[in-house]
Amino acid sequence: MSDLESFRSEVKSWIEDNLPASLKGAGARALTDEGDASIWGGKRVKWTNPDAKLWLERMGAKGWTAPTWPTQYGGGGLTAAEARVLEQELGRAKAPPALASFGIWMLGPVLLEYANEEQKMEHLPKIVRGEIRWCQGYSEPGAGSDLAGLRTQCVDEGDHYLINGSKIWTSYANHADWIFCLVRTDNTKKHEGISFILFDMTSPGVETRPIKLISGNSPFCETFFTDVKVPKANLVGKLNGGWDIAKRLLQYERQNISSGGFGGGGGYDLQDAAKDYVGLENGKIADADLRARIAAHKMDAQAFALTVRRLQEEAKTQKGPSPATSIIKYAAAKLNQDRTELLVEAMGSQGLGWDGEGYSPAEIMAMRGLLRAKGNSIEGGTSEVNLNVVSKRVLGLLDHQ
Amino acid sequence: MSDLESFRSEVKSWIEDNLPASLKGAGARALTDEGDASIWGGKRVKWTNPDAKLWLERMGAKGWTAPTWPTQYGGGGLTAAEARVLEQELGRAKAPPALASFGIWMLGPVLLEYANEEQKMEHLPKIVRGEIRWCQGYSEPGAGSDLAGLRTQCVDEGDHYLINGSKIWTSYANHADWIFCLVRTDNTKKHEGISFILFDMTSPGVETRPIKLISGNSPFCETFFTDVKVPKANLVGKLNGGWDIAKRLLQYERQNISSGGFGGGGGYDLQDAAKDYVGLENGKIADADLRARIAAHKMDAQAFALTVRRLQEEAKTQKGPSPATSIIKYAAAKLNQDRTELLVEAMGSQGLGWDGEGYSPAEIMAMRGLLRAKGNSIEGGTSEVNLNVVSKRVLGLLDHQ
Amino acid sequence: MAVFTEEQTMLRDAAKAWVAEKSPVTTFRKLRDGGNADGFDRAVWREMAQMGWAGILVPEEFGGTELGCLTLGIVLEETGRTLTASPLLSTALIAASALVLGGTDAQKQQWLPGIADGSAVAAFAVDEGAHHHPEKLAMTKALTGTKTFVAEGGAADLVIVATKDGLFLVRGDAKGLARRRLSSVDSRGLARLTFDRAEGESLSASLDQVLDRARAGLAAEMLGTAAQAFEITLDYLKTRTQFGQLIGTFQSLQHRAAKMYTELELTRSCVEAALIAIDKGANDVPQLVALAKAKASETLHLVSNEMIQMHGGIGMTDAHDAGLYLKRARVAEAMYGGASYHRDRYASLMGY
Amino acid sequence: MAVFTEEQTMLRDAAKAWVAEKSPVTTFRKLRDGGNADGFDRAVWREMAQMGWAGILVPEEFGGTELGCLTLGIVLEETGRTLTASPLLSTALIAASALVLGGTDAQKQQWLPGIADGSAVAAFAVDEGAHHHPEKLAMTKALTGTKTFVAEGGAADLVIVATKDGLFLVRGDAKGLARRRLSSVDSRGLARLTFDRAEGESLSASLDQVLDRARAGLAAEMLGTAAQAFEITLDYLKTRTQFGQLIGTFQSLQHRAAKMYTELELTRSCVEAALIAIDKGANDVPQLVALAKAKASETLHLVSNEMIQMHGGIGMTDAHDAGLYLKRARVAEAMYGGASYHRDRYASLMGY
Repeated sequence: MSDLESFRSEVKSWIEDNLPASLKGAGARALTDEGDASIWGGKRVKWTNPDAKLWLERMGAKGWTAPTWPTQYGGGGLTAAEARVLEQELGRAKAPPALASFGIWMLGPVLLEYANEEQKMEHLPKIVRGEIRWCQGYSEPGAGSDLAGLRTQCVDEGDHYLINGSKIWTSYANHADWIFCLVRTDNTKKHEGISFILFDMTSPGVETRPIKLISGNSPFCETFFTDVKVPKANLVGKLNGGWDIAKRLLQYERQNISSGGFGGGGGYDLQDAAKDYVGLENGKIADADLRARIAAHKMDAQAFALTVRRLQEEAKTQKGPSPATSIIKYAAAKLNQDRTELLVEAMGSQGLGWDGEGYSPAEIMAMRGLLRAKGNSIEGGTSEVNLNVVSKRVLGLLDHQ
Repeated sequence: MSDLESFRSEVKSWIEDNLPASLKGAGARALTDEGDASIWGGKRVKWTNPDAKLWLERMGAKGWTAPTWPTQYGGGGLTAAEARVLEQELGRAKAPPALASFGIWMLGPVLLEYANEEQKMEHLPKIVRGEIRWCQGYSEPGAGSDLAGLRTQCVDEGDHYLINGSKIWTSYANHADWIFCLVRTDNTKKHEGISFILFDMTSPGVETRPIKLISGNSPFCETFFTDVKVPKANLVGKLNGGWDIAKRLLQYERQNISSGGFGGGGGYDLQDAAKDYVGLENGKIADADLRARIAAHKMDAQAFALTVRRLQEEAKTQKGPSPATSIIKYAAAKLNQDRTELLVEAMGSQGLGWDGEGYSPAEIMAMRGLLRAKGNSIEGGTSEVNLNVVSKRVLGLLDHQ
Repeated sequence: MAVFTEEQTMLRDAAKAWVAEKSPVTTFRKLRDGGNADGFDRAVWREMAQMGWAGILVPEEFGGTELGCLTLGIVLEETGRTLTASPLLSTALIAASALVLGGTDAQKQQWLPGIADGSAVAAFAVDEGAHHHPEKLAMTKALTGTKTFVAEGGAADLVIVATKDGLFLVRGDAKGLARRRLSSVDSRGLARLTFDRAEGESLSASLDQVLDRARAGLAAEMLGTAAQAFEITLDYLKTRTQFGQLIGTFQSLQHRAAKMYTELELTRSCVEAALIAIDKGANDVPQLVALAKAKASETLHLVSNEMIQMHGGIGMTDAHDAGLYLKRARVAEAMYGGASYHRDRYASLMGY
Repeated sequence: MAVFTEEQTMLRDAAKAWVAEKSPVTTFRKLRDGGNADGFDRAVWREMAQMGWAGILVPEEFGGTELGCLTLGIVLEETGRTLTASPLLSTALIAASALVLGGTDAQKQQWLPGIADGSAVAAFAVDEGAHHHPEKLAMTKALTGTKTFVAEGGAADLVIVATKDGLFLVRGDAKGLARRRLSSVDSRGLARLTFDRAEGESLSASLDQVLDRARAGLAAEMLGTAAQAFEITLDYLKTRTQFGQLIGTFQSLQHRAAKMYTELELTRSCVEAALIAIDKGANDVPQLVALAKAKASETLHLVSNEMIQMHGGIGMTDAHDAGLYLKRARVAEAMYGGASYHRDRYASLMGY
């Protein structure tokens, strides 16, 4: 038996022994805005299911919430091949994810690359175990696509930094324990005046205000900093060297979005919805025009899935995410928007409900999903910025002079 | 009886008396590349049909080839309302056009606006009577969309100008008698260094070379000028004041394209082709996907026709073409491309012929039409330039800094 | 726009002024947030009636001005711009048309004066399932069954009901009629009506004729909604700065804006042509209406999506108006048949 | 691209080098202008066979290498880049597949060595009308009727004929077979074949299986054609100046280029997945092939149109290569079913 196969049987029996019975076959619940919040962990987590807590503790102790991170930082220390085996076996057991975490998806990889040893030892193990929930302080009211236009001031006060300013679109800032944040440490330069810093969201002077979206949910906040004191040891990388870290982290963000794609809109499959609401004629969806557009969309979706898989296989020989992930982010957003629009169209007037009587939960979810999906081509870099990145970094076209 | 109605009966009986019998009901033959060349008139015209010659002579003598031009320049001197009556009655009689002419469509209107009295007296009457065939010397190999980047030199030699350079995309330059031409008279400025000049294509130093297009036709030429002597009286408007005339003329060109739309691809109607080649099932085109796209195209075409008519009605109170003609040029090009693509798709493999046995003339025309139509979004201002014009001149958006 | 008469121009200017003063989008937002059960404000509707708009199709003898559908379309376009929630379409256009085209003298006498003065609100009940299929209705003159997606169905004093046996007029308080309000995404007054041998009177107007007027009127409203969404977005392109530039200077956004403008111009031509054809009683009304409703649906779809995208994050917030336009767009697109339905209808009308 | 074996990488590099040296687009242009009746050059085809490409699907015992469809797809992509006119698809892929999948030992012995060494050219005759409808063939085992749109049909030494009674093998010089060359827009060797009780032998391979291989192979060739058309265009964007700027600095062109790149990447995934599935004998071959052919058709359509538009006037001239790519694109899009056909097929395969 190869090492990998022996690892596989080890994993199998570990899952068998450690996955709480109540979670067996629970499947990968969608990590949507509507999902169970406890999956995000953190200090303020309210466990709705004690078995979910147990599952996180056990996975965290093995380091398998971050399978490829080094063991000295609490990670699983697995090779890419072993991590894939782990993923396969968790999938086979239909185990629910133990943890959803911006710490694992975004912050951890850049800490591994840019942080000093003390910072890694301090933060990475807690991320792995889901003890600290992180949020991302990037966008500001005047700095969206032009992220480097940010203005949040971080002033050196000798023994600490003092931070003043505000962020917007901070995901779940009202539930987060810590923030990784871009701040301005030099007002005379643009990109070279930005630093990357970590701090505690319970620090005096931090306030959050949830933003209500058109979909009715509030996954994002406005976040205000007034004279927030931050220890100087919390700066990651070089002073004024934060932009490189920021870009790197954005790549991980896009890669993360890409590999999962966008969800939302409920679990109703488009072709099933069309069959149920429009009906079949001679085995074909009765509205031929809609049928052709559903087929075109489904084909695009399959082409997208094949591409994600192909890029992942090709990336194995490379290090880190490639600029091609920008096309994936762009395509994923468009696909999800197309899908949710078609789902609502297939449902006809039943897809146009907001709430209350007369509409099923799946119908309400479809419309909410459509509305939420409009943000997919804005958050984490707009589609326009993605296309700019592709045309410049991948295709080598130059800036307009 | 109103004046207009008495004019109408006058027109009716004139047509009855003067339209040669062989041309009655001949209809508005399409003025395509493939059309009868004699319709363009000029010194070198070879009349294939003596009645067509007669028809031009009679229409020209009345000035009705240019109905609204003043009578002192040979025009018809009609009001807009009278001109419309004339058009209606010619249409009712299915009279063929007497003359196709860049002189009437493009040059004449700007001569009326910018030329001096001698120039008007010299050129306009000959245009009306179809005695001189004109071509347009605008684009150059390095100056297409950026027309103002043109380099053809026009140097003041005291008693005459000397012209050196070359033009491209000169429509039918190899058949034209005279050219209206943009030349550079000041190398230190861009737009303000351009002049508008007229000269005889038989002048020593003028050479033309037809350009073969992908459709197999050669409606355009490369045109070369080597030490061409031009009388100084041939300059229209001010020295270095040609750019305003050029822009004005381009508006007339786009308006002309717009009102007629683009043709080509033969007279096979799309829905008839689909019925013939794809067939009907329960009264619907059997390929439901193609049917939906044909319907969408036909609807766009009707929307376009309604818009052309609406803008014409609205324009009656205005003077000259409005910037909105740019959307018309853009939309007309796209429509013709969509139409010819759908026509070829409807014909299936029979639409993929180049020539020879196995394909009908209509099938060959469909493919040639598709190929030719690709130029519609390039000639007379690219679609990109049209969209730039709309966004800046109509929508008020600014240039990128 | 079409060349208007002086009267039409004055009416448009009056509508513009009224809408700006009395019914900006903030008014609709308040209505939504206040949870108004009718989906519109009866006091506002009476004010609109006082402007003369409710009686634009009503003959003078019944208190109206009989100015025609193009004129009413001009007002619908203006109210559509600010998402004004009112029974203008359902009552002043649809019900008035049904009565004028097919009502007995007694029916006209009973209902038209109330329509013209704003005291009577009407609804039009057509769809029986999730999709618009007026050619496959199940309900008969027995007036038993369910109608859904009925605009102003909860508040209506009279309901024009489409059945396979023709149109019927049913009082809002008729025996055998039960109504349930729906909370739709556009926060307008939609309802589901259940009929159980309801009392009703036959109307001799044809369903197709009334339906085509409904579609053309809705298309006019949608044209206004799309035009305003575009103008708001264009303003944003001229004021929002990123990368040290007004975002409206970015060529890709410029070209997308120019394409939207083109679509809006094309749509305007179709909507006005349909309304003019209705007023003239032309033969090609069905074809022009299919064109107008399909084009209006496609254009509003495009513009409402671009409005969000070009506004970026701020457009995703409930506090911004973009979401309100998007939500109204999707409902209006589907009502009386979406673009897909009308493409199919157009092709069938043209014989292929 | 997919993660290739070392052998596949070497083959791709060899194909790239050969194509650059021996078969640039100028070679195709010369062939076209020379009026070659076959639509390809037999000497060139023998050279390609000497490179081992004609035998990629042929078992070693018959002179081939049996490397599989993905490998052959790699070569087709490279030859597709420069519009290389050859019977590689019709012979090395389609006919070899038909024989390997359904030939008797005698048939294999008779034809496969000749296919592998380039001495035998084959054609695949399917369509009977203007549109691709292999599910509605009229021709029976009596081998009487007409086949059109047959690539290499004029020059073929053997013809694989699709009938409602299965596949047949007919010699090019068989009694009862008449051939007429067609002058198609892509200047390739298309022909119309008329059968009058022609002599032929049955082949036991299934039409669907052979057809799916033909489609996947053609999709690979189209991917190469589209990729090259895109690269030529991208180069032009980087060198052509207007308004004192490289035109590739204009954002609207940048975004369109980025979208084309995205479509090319998506198409590559589909084409490779289809070829890999064929080599594995996977269950989802029909679905993946429909996807690959539809995507390749759509992407090549888009890129060939953008190639002309982004080149401006020069791209409209016969002297430029853009027209050659456009013309080949339209023929390849339609062959073995266009995007519309394969969308319908995909939906049917998925049960809706």
